[in-house]
Amino acid sequence: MTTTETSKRVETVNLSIPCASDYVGVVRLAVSGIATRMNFSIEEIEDIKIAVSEACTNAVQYAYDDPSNSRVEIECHLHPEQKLEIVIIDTGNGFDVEATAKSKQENSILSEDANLDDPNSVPSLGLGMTFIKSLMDEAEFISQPGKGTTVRMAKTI
Amino acid sequence: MTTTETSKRVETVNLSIPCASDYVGVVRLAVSGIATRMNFSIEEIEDIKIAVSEACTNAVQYAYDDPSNSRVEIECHLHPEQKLEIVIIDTGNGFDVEATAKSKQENSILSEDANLDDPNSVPSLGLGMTFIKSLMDEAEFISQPGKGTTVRMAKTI
Amino acid sequence: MSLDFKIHITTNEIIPIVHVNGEIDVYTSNELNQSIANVGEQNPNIILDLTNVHFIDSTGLGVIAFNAEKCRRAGSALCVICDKPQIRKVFDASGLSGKSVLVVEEETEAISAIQTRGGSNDNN
Amino acid sequence: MSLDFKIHITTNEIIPIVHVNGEIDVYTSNELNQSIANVGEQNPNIILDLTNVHFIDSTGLGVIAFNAEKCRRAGSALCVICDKPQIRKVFDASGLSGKSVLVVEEETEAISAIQTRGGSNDNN
Ligand SMILES: Nc1ncnc2c1ncn2[C@@H]1O[C@H](COP(=O)(O)OP(=O)(O)O)[C@@H](O)[C@H]1O
Ligand SMILES: Nc1ncnc2c1ncn2[C@@H]1O[C@H](COP(=O)(O)OP(=O)(O)O)[C@@H](O)[C@H]1O
Repeated sequence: MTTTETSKRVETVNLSIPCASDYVGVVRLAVSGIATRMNFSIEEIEDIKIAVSEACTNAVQYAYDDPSNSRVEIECHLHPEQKLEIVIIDTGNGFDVEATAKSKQENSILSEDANLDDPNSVPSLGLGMTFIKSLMDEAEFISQPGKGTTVRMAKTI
Repeated sequence: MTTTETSKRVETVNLSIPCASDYVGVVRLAVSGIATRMNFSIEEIEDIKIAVSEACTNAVQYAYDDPSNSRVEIECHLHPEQKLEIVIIDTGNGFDVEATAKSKQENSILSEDANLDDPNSVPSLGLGMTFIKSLMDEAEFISQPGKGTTVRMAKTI
Repeated sequence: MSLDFKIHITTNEIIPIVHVNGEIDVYTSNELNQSIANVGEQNPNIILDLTNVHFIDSTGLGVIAFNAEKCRRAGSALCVICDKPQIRKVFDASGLSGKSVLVVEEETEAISAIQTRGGSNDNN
Repeated sequence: MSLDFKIHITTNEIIPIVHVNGEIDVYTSNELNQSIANVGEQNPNIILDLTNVHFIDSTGLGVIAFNAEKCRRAGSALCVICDKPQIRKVFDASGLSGKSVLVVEEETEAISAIQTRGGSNDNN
């Protein structure tokens, strides 16, 4: 993990949280701790925190009809070539990744016909997946309807 | 987890780390995040961090002859009665809890005959288990020779 | 602790300022949305002070964009004070900074930006 | 970031000061031990500045106690500067504060404590 370690293997930290918004911040803290120890720069750590936050938020918001008994799994793989790979897994409804990528932002706040009347239901920006792709060096979305979604992302120092 | 949650159930966060000193700080960060969200006071959070650190450190230092392929599991159970229960589990050599409690500090730095000549081998203080017991409201050590050690601790707000 | 989240409201001249402390994410953004909505009931223009915010993601941006767009449609303005490069960067990456959301670095800038763009509260 | 760890050495008058930044635990205590050992080769007395340390556990205490006890046996002294109650509390709970380890709140106190207890470096 650091220069004092001679390990040339992938080391893994696993985290498993209830599928609830309360715990997304805990994941960010743990991941930022790992990234700090790997000696990522402050800017890189901020990028990683945002990307992880987006993926966990999506799992919390969209994966399950009833999230109350559901969980989100987070795997952090520390590669010896100073690459941090993070995998966020839910076993929820899944979604059509390609169709979503195409239609994104159509119902966004920023479109003129977005309905802003209900202050309790804020339309999303449709930026989550875009942020993950732009902030990380690698990003992959694998989703199967009824089986769940796996978001794999990685950044190298 | 907070007043906005109506859940009356135990919620669990699981963490699994390689058995290496690098990762003890990551566990502290994650646990302090959970404790902060539960609204523990700053002093209580410090106490919890120390207790968790002691248990993880013991697993890293003593549990395995060869820790390189070994892991430490950390379970955080958030009880609705504002109790945080933390369980640290290794599957290492185990030790005799009672005998150790009795003989503690015999080979400590503070004893007059402690050998301080080798700067690369600092004798331990024998304070880890004492700290866990004194800083947490509940502490339990379960160890089976050859099977491993489970340290269960809890603090209520 | 970085998971602490707090909001408090002050009023500078006639524009209320919503000061946020901590991280704006899926967990805290509801509270932020509620605070802005409450303030907005009394005042068309709003200043959002993110000086003490050290994390924001697209959920937080969504809440800010939602309220900024509501202000814009009503002919008023929401202005964000933000001096941290990493927070600023998120606004810029979203493409929001140019549109309904004004992002400035200081309170005085925020006041004059609102007075130019949103019109003063005196008009109501 | 709270996982950053740094050590730097300064010398006030004739007593070297080891300034530690970050968390002292099983991961970082080896580096601290090494730093103190290096400084100790040149100087019998050592001041350890923990003003910027926000976490310490029994592993960190062990390294400090080890070096303090070496100093004590050699007739010199190791003095810890620590103004944070939560760090101080750990020293007190360990029962070390009274024994080989001197714990004070300020650099001036540390210097006079060492000059009283450890004898000055001039004696060497
Ligand atoms: N883990 C997931 N499970 C189910 N659907 C998802 C998941 N992640 C993303 N989606 C779908 O993809 C859409 C786009 O997500 P994203 O780009 O993050 O934007 P936003 O979250 O702002 O809508 C979401 O609105 C949702 O329909
Ligand atoms: N997880 C563990 N696996 C094996 N042995 C352990 C474990 N935890 C503690 N021990 C044993 O108990 C002893 C006392 O531990 P502790 O009270 O933490 O003091 P210290 O770590 O300073 O020796 C250790 O020296 C070790 O022999």
